[in-house]
Amino acid sequence: MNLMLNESQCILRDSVGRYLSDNYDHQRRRAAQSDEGWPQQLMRGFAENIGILGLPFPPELGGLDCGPVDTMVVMEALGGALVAEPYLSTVVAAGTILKDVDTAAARNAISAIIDATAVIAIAFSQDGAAGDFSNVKAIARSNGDGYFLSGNNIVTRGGPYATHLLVGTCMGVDGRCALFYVPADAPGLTRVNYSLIDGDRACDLTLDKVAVPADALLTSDAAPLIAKANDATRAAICAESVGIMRRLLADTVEYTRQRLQFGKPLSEFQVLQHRMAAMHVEIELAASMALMVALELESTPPQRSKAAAAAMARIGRAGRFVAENAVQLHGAIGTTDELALGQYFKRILAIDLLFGSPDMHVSRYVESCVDHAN
Amino acid sequence: MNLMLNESQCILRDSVGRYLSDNYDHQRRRAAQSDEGWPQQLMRGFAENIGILGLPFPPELGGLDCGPVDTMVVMEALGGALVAEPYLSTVVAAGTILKDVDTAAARNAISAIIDATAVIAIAFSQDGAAGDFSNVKAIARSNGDGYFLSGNNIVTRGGPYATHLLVGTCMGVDGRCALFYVPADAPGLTRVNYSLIDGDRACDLTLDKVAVPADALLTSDAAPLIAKANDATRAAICAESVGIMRRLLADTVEYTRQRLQFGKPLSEFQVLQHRMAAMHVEIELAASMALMVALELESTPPQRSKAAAAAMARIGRAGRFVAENAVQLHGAIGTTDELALGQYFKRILAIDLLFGSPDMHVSRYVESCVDHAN
Amino acid sequence: MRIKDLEAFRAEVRAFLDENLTPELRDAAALQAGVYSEGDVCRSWHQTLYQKGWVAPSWPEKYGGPGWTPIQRMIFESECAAAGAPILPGMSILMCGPVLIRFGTEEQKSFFLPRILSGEHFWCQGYSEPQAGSDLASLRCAAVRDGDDYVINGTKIWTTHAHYANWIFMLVRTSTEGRRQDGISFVLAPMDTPGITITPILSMSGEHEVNQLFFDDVRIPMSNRVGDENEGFKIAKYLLEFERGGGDAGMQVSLVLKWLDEALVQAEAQGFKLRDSSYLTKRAEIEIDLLALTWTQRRIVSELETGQSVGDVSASLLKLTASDLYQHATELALATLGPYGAVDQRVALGEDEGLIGPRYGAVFGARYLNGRAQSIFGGTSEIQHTIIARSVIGR
Amino acid sequence: MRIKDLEAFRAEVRAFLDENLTPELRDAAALQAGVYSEGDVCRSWHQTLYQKGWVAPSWPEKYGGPGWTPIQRMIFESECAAAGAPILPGMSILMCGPVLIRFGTEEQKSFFLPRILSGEHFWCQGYSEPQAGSDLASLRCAAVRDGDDYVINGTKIWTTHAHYANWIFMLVRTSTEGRRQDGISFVLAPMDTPGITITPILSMSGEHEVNQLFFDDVRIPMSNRVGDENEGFKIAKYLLEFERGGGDAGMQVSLVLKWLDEALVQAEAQGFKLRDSSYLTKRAEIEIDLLALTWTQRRIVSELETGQSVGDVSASLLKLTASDLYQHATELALATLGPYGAVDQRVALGEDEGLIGPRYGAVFGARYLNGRAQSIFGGTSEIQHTIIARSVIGR
Repeated sequence: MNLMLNESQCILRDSVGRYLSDNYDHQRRRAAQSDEGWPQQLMRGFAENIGILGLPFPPELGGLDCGPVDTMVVMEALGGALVAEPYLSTVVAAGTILKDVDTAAARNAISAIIDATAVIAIAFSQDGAAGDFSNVKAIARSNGDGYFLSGNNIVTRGGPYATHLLVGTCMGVDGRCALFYVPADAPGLTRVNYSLIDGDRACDLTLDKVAVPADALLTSDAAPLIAKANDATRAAICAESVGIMRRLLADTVEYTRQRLQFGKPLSEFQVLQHRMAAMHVEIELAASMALMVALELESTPPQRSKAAAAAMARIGRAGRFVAENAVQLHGAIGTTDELALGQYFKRILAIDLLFGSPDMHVSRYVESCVDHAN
Repeated sequence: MNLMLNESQCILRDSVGRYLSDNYDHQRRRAAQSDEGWPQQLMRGFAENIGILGLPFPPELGGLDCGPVDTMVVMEALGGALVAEPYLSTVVAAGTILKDVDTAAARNAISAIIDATAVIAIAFSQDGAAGDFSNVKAIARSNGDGYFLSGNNIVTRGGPYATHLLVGTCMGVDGRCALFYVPADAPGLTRVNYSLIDGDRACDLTLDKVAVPADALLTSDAAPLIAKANDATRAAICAESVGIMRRLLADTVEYTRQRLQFGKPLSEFQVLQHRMAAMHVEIELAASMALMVALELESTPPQRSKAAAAAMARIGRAGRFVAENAVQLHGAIGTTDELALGQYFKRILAIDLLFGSPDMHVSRYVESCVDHAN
Repeated sequence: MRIKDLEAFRAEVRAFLDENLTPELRDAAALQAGVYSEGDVCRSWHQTLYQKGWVAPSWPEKYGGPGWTPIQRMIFESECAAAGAPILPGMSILMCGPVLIRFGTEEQKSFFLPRILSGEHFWCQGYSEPQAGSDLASLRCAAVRDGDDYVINGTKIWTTHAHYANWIFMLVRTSTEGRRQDGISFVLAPMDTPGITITPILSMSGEHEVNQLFFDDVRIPMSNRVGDENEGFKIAKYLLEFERGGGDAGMQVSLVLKWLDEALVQAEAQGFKLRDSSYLTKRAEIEIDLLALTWTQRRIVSELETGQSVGDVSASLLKLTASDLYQHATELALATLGPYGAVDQRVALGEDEGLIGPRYGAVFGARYLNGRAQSIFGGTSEIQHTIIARSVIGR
Repeated sequence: MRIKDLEAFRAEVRAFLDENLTPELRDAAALQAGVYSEGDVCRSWHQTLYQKGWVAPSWPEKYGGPGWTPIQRMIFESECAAAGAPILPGMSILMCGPVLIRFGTEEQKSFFLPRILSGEHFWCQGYSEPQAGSDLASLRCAAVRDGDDYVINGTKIWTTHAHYANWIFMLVRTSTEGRRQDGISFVLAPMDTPGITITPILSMSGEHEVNQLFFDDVRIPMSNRVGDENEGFKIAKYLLEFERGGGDAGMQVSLVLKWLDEALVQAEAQGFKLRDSSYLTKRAEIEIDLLALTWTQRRIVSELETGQSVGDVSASLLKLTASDLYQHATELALATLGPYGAVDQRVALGEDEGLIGPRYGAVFGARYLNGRAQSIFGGTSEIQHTIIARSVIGR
């Protein structure tokens, strides 16, 4: 159990980092966010140049057959460059599910992910769920050859530009969850699109008797898969957060070394020095938790879920601390829209709101301990 | 509504302060704590020299007829000199109750308080109550002319040297609380005496069919009075805490100005400067809350009780912060038994444990809001 | 003043607010952060208060104040907060007015004060510069004498509402000799003076509240200087205390609590569960902290005579505590929205979709983001700690 | 090492602990803070581990270490913590041993190392002085050459367990020239050398753990110097990293959690209600923080070769985090006692009454009070922040 990255993981980290620094920056991100074509361009770049869209998939489908630690490495790099979407929903969340579904449709979907022709949004969160994606309420009814899907899903990240949606529903009378793979242009599917504070696009989604064929049904016992995908998403978000935090601290250190007040750089004031030390400590603890949850993803579901709750709780706390202090140490300029800093800050905030606050994850952790004890 | 102390309150503050600095110090306190006679000596001094044992009582019984703000002034001074017991239990807690009981026995008890022949301990907390004194479980049964009292009371502060106890019981079948004034040497009453971390003495008390005469019954509808006495105690504890905190900060400022490290006084390190500033802020906010609760003591019971919960919550938090940082800024010497500092620290800790943590009082505040809303 | 009289006064204020605070104004105030134009709402409410004679509670009666005691002012402010009244920007009434009353000439007072009261003059404040933030004494924007005029060259930054204001009060360097803070003067300039240009700066929430100003040979008469030449830093410090100790910090927090309570009702109607113990505990802690802040303000106010500033340590203490509390309160408010908290409502309202998610949360995101500036503008929390430490430790 | 082998190793450790950790030893360890003599418990457990060859997990095999990998050491430590084994003071095995291994002469190694292993030598550490705490380089206790000897005069303070130890390693000033840290040497002295006197210092909890030592013409041979003359500060820094990064911080926190869980069961049996959401939340937060600390230790350990120190930034990070966490954990533990938490058990046990209140809480008060020193001894948390900042900010 050596916890250092191995050679291939280092190569992966460096190649993703280099690709992003050559092909992506703050200005381009801002310009691209008003253009709904942008994520597809970036995804095609990932497919054609560094192959990371195939990261978790088996070689026989054209994937790289990599594990959770490799995903962690990629997500941290994406976080550092602030380009997590739609890699997270498509490769991590949908990928986790599709990999475990042994149908031709799923295999086709994986191939489409790998060659960047499919960009997938996750639609199994529900109104009021606030970070808990497993609260599935939409409905599916059999219509002979296939199904009608009805329901809605709020704040569907990446929904506006997704080619496909993974829709969670309650099936028939037994109330079990099912998962459907639905083309985004299916009749009856409407989207109200909007921007999130971190600049990403999202939508509120309504399905009104959307007809899908029989093979759109990925599984009629989706709960375990949804739980697994949620934990994989959490682990990835943890890694992304670490990447963001490292950048926030690096920018803060750089700024305080340059900015003079009272005749010396801000970085020479002891109070600010100690604040940056505290930020560093938080980041290191966060990085440890991101690694921990990546390694625990392959444990039993209760253990995995508990690890994900712990990591989200601890990293969420670290993220707030680091982000708020990065702004504070920048002073007035930190509160503006002028620096990349503000985008990183808002991304940390969005993660908290979309994926659940530290408080919520501590509650989940407590519940998992109680469950475990019973 | 001028919130500054008026002239007579300033005189009271100064005269108590002067009396204590002339007659009391850290060394004397430590020596005295091994001697169970000490509080009586101090109480006699209060009676003979500054009259504060009569503070809240009506003039016709020999009292000074002062209000809650005067009690605040005295308690803050007692806190600053670390001599709260048994003034708190005798004058504040028992005083609040006895004042509202219109019996000859109560009037006699008040006279005895004023001339320092009675020192009273409060025995209406119960096992597991952890700061909530209104959880009364002892039992009284009528025995013809009087009553038999049975039950127990843990961690009875001042119990070892009290001349009398205020015992709370459940009366008869209707389950209402009653209060009895019981001589400490009554047969059937046993005490296991011990020291608290702040050096005060306490006992676990057991009553085994203790026979008391009919006029020992102060009231058979004690719940409102107990609630009132508890809130008065909380207000007094808040003021005491402020006195302690002021001393902790003053000692810390003094120490950091003298102690040299790396060629300059500790007080010139920015991190320590800001820490002391934060301590000051906490103390000022605490002082405001101590004043607030003193003024609210005469409001309606729900308002009074909510104010007391708010003050205890906020001041408890301030106390921990100030005490822990006072030790931290003193460094190694702060962790020893050599300075008065350690005694002040432990007193703050004892208050938290005996009168309820900030968390507990926030919960009480939440409940009082819910009660109020319903 | 006796309790009975104070209660009568409170009733009078309530009646006035009931009558004059229209639902439109209340709504506008609640949605103020970047959704409606601050200018219109403020002008309207300013006029209403002006007609009543209540627009400048802190001013002496002889200059148009209502002649209230500090306690009456506090009652007025708390009733305004409870009713959800718009909060007027402090630059005119709370900052420029008191400076003129204390340091202005008779001519300056008789010219400016009535125009501030009537709302004819809207002020902004020119203090910070790109290289002079926390370290205000290092400012460089220079005013050079030329005949009876000053000619100003330089820049000012973080100027709130400069795009609404028609006057600016500002600090300029009139000497480079001696200690840095000794060469600074306090001057007034009409915003339409030739040579002043305004560049907007967008905040993290995407709103336009602050600006950078450029001064290019801007000529003003020397009679527009307040106080003696090179004595401006004294006035600046006086004003910073007003800014820090000013009454609206606690008021803003109580507004947030008010919104939270409205949000609670609406959120539950929409299926969000807020009334769990963690939410209630946090809300209670904020309310308790607000109580501590309010009573500290009361204690400080009751040591004051009318019109006096609160002293730098008390001012710093209030500023620090209020900004911290505001940040916690807006954080909790935002959390009540769950995933909808992550929606950029400013963009949504600017596009076709309109407001996304529950109406009660329309500005929670912007308030939280803008709230980050509370611990920075008017002196960072770090500077406030330094000011307090100086007094606590003594030298 | 493969997972399967590690699991076999873990089983071996568990079996050993099951067999050798008597109920008496477990009880003594649980009640260790100031109730039982630390000396006896430690000596007994040291002997048991010594017989097994496991007393010095971090030492190279050639000097008597068990030849474990870092991961095996971590498994051993976590199993010891889970089983509630006594925690041996680190001065002999974790501090003096590694210094001698790295900096000692062959003669020093062959004389001292076997005696440390066997427990014949118990060490204490002479670093701090009354005027040299955080600022260690300002120490003044002087060693002056006299023939083949050093003659030591001065004082050392905060010397843990000096009253049990028979040897001391210490820093002394051997030169007053050059930079302050350049005139310091690292020497070893038997505690029974004439001229050494010990004065106990009682901690806030009333216990005797630390001491002040006075050196009055104390004569030791120059061969008792480790490393070159005036090069002692390098060794001191190496050692401080051990002290800060040493494995027992997380272990102590997991012990506290273990006690908490036992306390929970007992407390509820006695009518205390602990399992409310506030308690469970706090306990979970501590457990989560411990997980973060443990995995950070693991990450750091896996970058190490055997015997190396962890580097000053990592050491400071671990020390800082662990002491903070230990303080929170002991605070929560104490709170489970309600009013009984305020009892001075040390006095009670010394008097006739015996333990007051629930048995599970006998040492929670002392642990909390002694825990205040965790953020001070071995370098204050402030010093740790400074060390980390130096690296983060770079110069």
